[in-house]
Amino acid sequence: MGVLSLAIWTPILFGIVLLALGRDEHARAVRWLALIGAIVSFLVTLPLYGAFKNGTAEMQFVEKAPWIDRFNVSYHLGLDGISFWFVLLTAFITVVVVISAWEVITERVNQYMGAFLILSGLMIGVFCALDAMLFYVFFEATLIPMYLIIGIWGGPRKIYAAFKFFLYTLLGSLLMLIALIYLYSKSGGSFDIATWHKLPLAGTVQTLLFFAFFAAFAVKVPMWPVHTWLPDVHVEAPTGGSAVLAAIMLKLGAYGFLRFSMPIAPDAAREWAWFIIALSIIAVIYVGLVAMVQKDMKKLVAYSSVAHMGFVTLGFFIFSDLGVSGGLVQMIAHGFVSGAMFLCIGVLYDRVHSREIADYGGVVNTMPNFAAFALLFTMANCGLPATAGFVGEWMVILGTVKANFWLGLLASTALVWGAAYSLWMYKRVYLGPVANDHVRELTDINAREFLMLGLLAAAVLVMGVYPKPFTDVMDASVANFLKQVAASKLN
Amino acid sequence: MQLDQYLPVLLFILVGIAVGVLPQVLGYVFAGAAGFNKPDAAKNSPYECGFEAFEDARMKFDVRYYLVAILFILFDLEIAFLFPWAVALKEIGAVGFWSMMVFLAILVVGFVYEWKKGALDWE
Amino acid sequence: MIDSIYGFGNGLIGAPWWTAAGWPVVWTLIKIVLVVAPLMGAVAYLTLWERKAIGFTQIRIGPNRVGPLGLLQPIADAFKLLTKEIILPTVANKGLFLLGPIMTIMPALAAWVVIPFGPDIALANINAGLLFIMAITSLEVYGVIIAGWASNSKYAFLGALRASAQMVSYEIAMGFALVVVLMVTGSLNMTDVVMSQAKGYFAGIGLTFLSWNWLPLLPIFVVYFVSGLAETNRHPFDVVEGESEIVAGHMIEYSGMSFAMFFLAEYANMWLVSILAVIMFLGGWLPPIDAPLLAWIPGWIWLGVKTFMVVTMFLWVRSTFPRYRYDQIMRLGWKIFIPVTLVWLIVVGAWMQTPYNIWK
Amino acid sequence: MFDTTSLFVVSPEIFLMVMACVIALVDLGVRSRLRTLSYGLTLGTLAVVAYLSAEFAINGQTAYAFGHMVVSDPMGNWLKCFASLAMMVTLVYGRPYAADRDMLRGGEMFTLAMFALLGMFVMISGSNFLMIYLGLELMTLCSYALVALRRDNATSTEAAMKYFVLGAMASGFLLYGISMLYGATGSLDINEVFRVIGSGRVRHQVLVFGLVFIVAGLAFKLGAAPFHMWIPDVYQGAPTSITLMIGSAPELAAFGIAIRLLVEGMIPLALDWQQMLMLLAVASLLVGNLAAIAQSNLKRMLAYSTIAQMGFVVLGLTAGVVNGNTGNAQFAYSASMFYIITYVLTTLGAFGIVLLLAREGFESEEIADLAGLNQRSPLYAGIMAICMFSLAGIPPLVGFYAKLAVLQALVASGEPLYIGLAIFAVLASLIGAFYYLRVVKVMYFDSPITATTVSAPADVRTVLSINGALVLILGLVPGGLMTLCADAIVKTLAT
Amino acid sequence: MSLTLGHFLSLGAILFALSVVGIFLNRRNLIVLLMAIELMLLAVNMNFVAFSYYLGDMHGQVFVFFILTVAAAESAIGLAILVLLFRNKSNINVEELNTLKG
Repeated sequence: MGVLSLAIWTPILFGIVLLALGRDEHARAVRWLALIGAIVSFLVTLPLYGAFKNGTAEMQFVEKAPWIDRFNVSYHLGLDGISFWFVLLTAFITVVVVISAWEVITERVNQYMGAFLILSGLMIGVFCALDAMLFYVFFEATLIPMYLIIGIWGGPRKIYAAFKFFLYTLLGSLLMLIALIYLYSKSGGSFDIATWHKLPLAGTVQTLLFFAFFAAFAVKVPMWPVHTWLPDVHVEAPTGGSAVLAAIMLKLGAYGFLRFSMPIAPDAAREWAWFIIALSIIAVIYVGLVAMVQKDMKKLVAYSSVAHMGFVTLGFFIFSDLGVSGGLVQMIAHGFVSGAMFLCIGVLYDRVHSREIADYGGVVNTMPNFAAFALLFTMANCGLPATAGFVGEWMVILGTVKANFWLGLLASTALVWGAAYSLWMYKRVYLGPVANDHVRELTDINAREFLMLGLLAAAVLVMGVYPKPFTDVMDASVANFLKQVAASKLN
Repeated sequence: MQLDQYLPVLLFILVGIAVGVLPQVLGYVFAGAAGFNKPDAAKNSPYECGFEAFEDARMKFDVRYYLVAILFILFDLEIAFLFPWAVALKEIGAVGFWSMMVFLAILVVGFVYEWKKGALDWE
Repeated sequence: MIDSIYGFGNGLIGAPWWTAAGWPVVWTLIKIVLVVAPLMGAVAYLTLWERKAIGFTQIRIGPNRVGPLGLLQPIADAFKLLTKEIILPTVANKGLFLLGPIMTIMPALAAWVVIPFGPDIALANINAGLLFIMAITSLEVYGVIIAGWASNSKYAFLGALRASAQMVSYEIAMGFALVVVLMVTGSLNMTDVVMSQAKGYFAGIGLTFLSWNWLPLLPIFVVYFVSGLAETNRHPFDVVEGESEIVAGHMIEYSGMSFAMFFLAEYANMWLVSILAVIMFLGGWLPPIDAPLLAWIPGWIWLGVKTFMVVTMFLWVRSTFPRYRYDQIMRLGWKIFIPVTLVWLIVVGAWMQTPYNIWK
Repeated sequence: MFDTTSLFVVSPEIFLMVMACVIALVDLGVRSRLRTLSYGLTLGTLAVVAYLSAEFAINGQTAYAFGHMVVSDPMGNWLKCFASLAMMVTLVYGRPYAADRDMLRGGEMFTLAMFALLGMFVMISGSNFLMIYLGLELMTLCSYALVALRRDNATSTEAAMKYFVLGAMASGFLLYGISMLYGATGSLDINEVFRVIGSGRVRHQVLVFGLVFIVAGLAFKLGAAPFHMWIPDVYQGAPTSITLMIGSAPELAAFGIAIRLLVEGMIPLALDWQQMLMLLAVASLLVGNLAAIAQSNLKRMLAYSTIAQMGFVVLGLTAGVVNGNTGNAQFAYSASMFYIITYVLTTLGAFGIVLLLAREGFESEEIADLAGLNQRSPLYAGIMAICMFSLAGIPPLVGFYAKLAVLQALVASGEPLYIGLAIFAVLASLIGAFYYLRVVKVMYFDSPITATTVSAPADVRTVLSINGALVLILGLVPGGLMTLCADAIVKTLAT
Repeated sequence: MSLTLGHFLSLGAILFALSVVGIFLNRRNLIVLLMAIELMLLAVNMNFVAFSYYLGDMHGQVFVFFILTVAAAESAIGLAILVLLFRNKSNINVEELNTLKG
């Protein structure tokens, strides 16, 4: 069993054990077991970093075994520079999420923890899968735990949110399924992604495939105008759910663009790049504006996620080294930052049970430590230098400017919007005099929350200050990727 | 096919019906001629032991009558199957004989079953 | 002689439709009348013979006022019934009420079409004679049910239910009995049934009556005879019209000629069952012993004599047995006759597989 | 003419029949409320029969018996094996339910179930229209009686009546079609019919005329729209244990005769019947999915879901012959076979839960009755959720691969029409996902309306757990079953 | 005029159509429904016998034999269900079979 298999199945196994044995009567043990599971799963992924060879675009840690003979589907795993960081990110976020739920979740603890661990394993699977069917299975399977997480532990309109989440994303992925099956037939009976990358395809076919994949991934990313599910879901999801959703699940979509849409249908991708770029720009600017008028903190962060993901897709579709790497870095950074933002909101929500910005004010007075963390994350969210948020956005903007100055200019305005809504929210929530009794009675974060936010803060800072390890890993793969998309596959 | 042989059959059935109809008509005519035909409401109305009927005559009846009817259908069908077999028994030999024995064995199982279930019990 | 009559009739009208269709129909009708008329007479005088026979068993004289030895009694009865009012109960279903007697008498008569009165004497020598008998006599039940239902009276209704249940129950035993006869005959043709009884070891040595089916199929013969009693609702199975319980069963609301139809049917059926018994088990028109003198007597006389004997047994049974209870009737039919016939069917079938098969 | 190998070929059927008779008689002496003796005997018999069928299936030989009246081939034997297993599971789930509702007063449930299974066997084995018809009738007649087993219940007798009328009419349609085919080809033997049709000597219109009726009859039996009217009423009205019985194993048999009649007998007419099946499939997907959304009764919802799922099965059958080329046939038919087998497996689990939750005097038929099942029993809620997600076609559950296989068969044809159908099917299953999710929602998100704990006899609990686990495990490793179906179809069609 | 296969088939088709119409249009009495079903089978029998005769093939008639049997068994069960229904609902109107719908 390879490292990747371990990375995938360790959390799933822990999750199943939790589901099978856990009872609310011994919630304490359940929590510890979940934490151990998450940490072990994270530790399992660490050797990857040491063993990963930079400078090659080859798939590494490859595992291949026949799975479904009938369809020539194989259990084919591997990592390259594009997917590498997401495995670690996922495992890391899972640890944080488990910690975040420590005291908050009191009912059906085992199911909550189990769902997250299984979800973690499935998401790692998505990033590792080199077989399209395996990818699809993991991709879709993530819906089940997420659906349950939102539906069981969510807010007042959780059911609406859960259904919306499930059906929106399912619709997209079902169309993708048809595309996968079509490619399978076209390639003479193979679900191997690498084979597909080399498969020559006619122009119209490429376009159709491109949009079939687009349907799946754009919803997941989410791109404007199919982003509407995200704010609803974020608002209703429990803190951990929001964090995982923003930090990792959105990346599944963007990752799909890199793995499927662009290399498989490069001609169509180039042909329709203007379309994606247009949508991305709209997402960045328009959604940024929308975020500004939100009254609900979670909604605000959700919209900011849409805007940030707009940067990612923008970066991808300018077809340059800077753009793609920038998009990737932005994804990772956003993983830390948005996760952290949602956890911060969670911290407040656990105490006041409100997410309305208007219900707060002057939190800094009662929760100084927490406010410091929040400030850091807010800064990162608006892309201030020396934080993780800065690197990716800056790379994307640079790349865009290189490609087209005016486009770059438009994109860079996003920094302004980002700063505006993030800082304004920070001001309204944390600064100023104590607004009301609720805030007055707030207690500062305890050790657990400190640990959780501290971990994320460290990550944000490290990535902001020293992004080289991140980009080093990517370079070769990104270069190879660009070569692939540059070549025409028309036959 | 000897369809011409069936002409008498048809005619005989018609005659049978005629024999059923004619005397009744005749009886009506004769009774009328003899002056005995004097129906009146009281005579033609139903009665039970001298009283007006208490309830509709088409009442619920014992389910066993129904059961007998169903069992009859089934057994009569078995007989329908036995007919061609019986006619051809001399030609079909041992295989034919044993096939029907299997059939009858199943029939007997059903028979024993309904017997033990009490479907054949009255009182 | 017959041929010349046929030829005469055929030439009566010199038109093609007459020779093609008209005359054969008329000719057949004439033959039918030749069957039905004596049958009606036989039915009428069976009623008298019944009363006389019962009288004898009970050491009394029976009818003796109308005509010498009461011989005109049936005619008087007929005349009386003919002039009686036919009552149509107000609550009855008129059409069905009138249909009931017709449906009762029709099968009782129509079955006669396939009865062979001699080697070549049958109205219709069809190859499915026994099947036809089975089919047409099954219709008898409809007459009973229609009559009982249409009367819209509780007695009639209950009587009809009892009658139909009883008739269908015994029809199964009777059907099995027929199957056994078929097995040994190998043909559904009534003439073949008789002819098959004319061969065998005993027939070879002249003792034809021992080759008849009654001997090897004795249990079946008994079952058939008793089932015949039940089928015709005769004593001791006459709970259907048991006068002390439900007055006259399904016939209660009938009067006059409509009522007479039921009686005609019952007695015609007695004759029918008897003649069938004779044909299937008692060698039909065959003389009992292969002797020149006996062979000289025409077959139809033998048939008539045997039938008369069987029908007299009906009367004999009536005058000696008390009435069965209904549950006893059903028990006899289902729990005794069916197993018995089934077993004998298997025995005969197995017998026929052995070298000792006597029906080759 | 007669040889004992014939008897060997039908040995599972013979054993089943003998045991059905024996159990009918043995049961007469059983007095216990749960009829444990009859139950044990029945299960034992079914296990032996399933084993025998599997043995034959693995052996893989196609054998004809009784002068081509019956055939024993891998597809048929596997279907028989799964049908027996499905029947076993049904009886395990249904027994406590039936006992509570006084349906075990006699052992009729077991005997009738076995005879129904025998009917299915004959249907599946039939290589002659007559055998197929007789098997079909044996099965349906037993089913009618089973549906009416709760004698005092107005709903179930009404369901039985509807089932009877429509079922009998379906048989009539099928028969009429068969009679036309017989007249056109002069034979009742399926292989002979195939030869005659293939020779092209017969007028096409006559064949198509007969074909219409056969397809209609089959659609009735499969429950494909617009011949689906009976399914919702019967599923809802019948006692749940019987609903399961008519909703599981018979589907396999119906699939079996669909293959026998349409593929083995009439593949030269594939272009004609494929068009009809396409319409049926589209209608089923639409009607089933849309109507299911509106249901509040769980059994009724599952009935409509059955209709929708049958749409997929039928869809698989349409893709066998493309442009006169049968290269796709094995994929298409094995996809359908895989679909129907996994569907039955999943349905068993879903109804197993419904049966489990029903108590004496309480039916647990409404979706709302499942409220908060997760709090009451996480295990059963989990099994139900697995089944629902599987029916919705979410990986990694087995239902996904079933859909995948069918879609693959469609897309592999390369025809725009089929790809269009695939897209339609996918959209329809999206609608389907909605109502399956609703069940999960009720179980997990709503709070329980009753605090009663869910308890089940050990046998039910074990089998149900295995059932749920299988839905998941077959989802993780579907390869074996897929290969099995493909092999069976290939070997069967090769002859 | 001589009888041809067409005549028999037409008769069969007419009977079949009648029975289908009877099943779908009958809204009053279930017994009529059962009779329509029987009629349907008889129509099929008509077809089989006619084909069998004109093809000179016995199988059709054998089939008829079995259909008759099955028809009898079917009506037995149908009537049994009818009786149950009547006991439970006290009427056998087709229109009142409406407990189940949706």
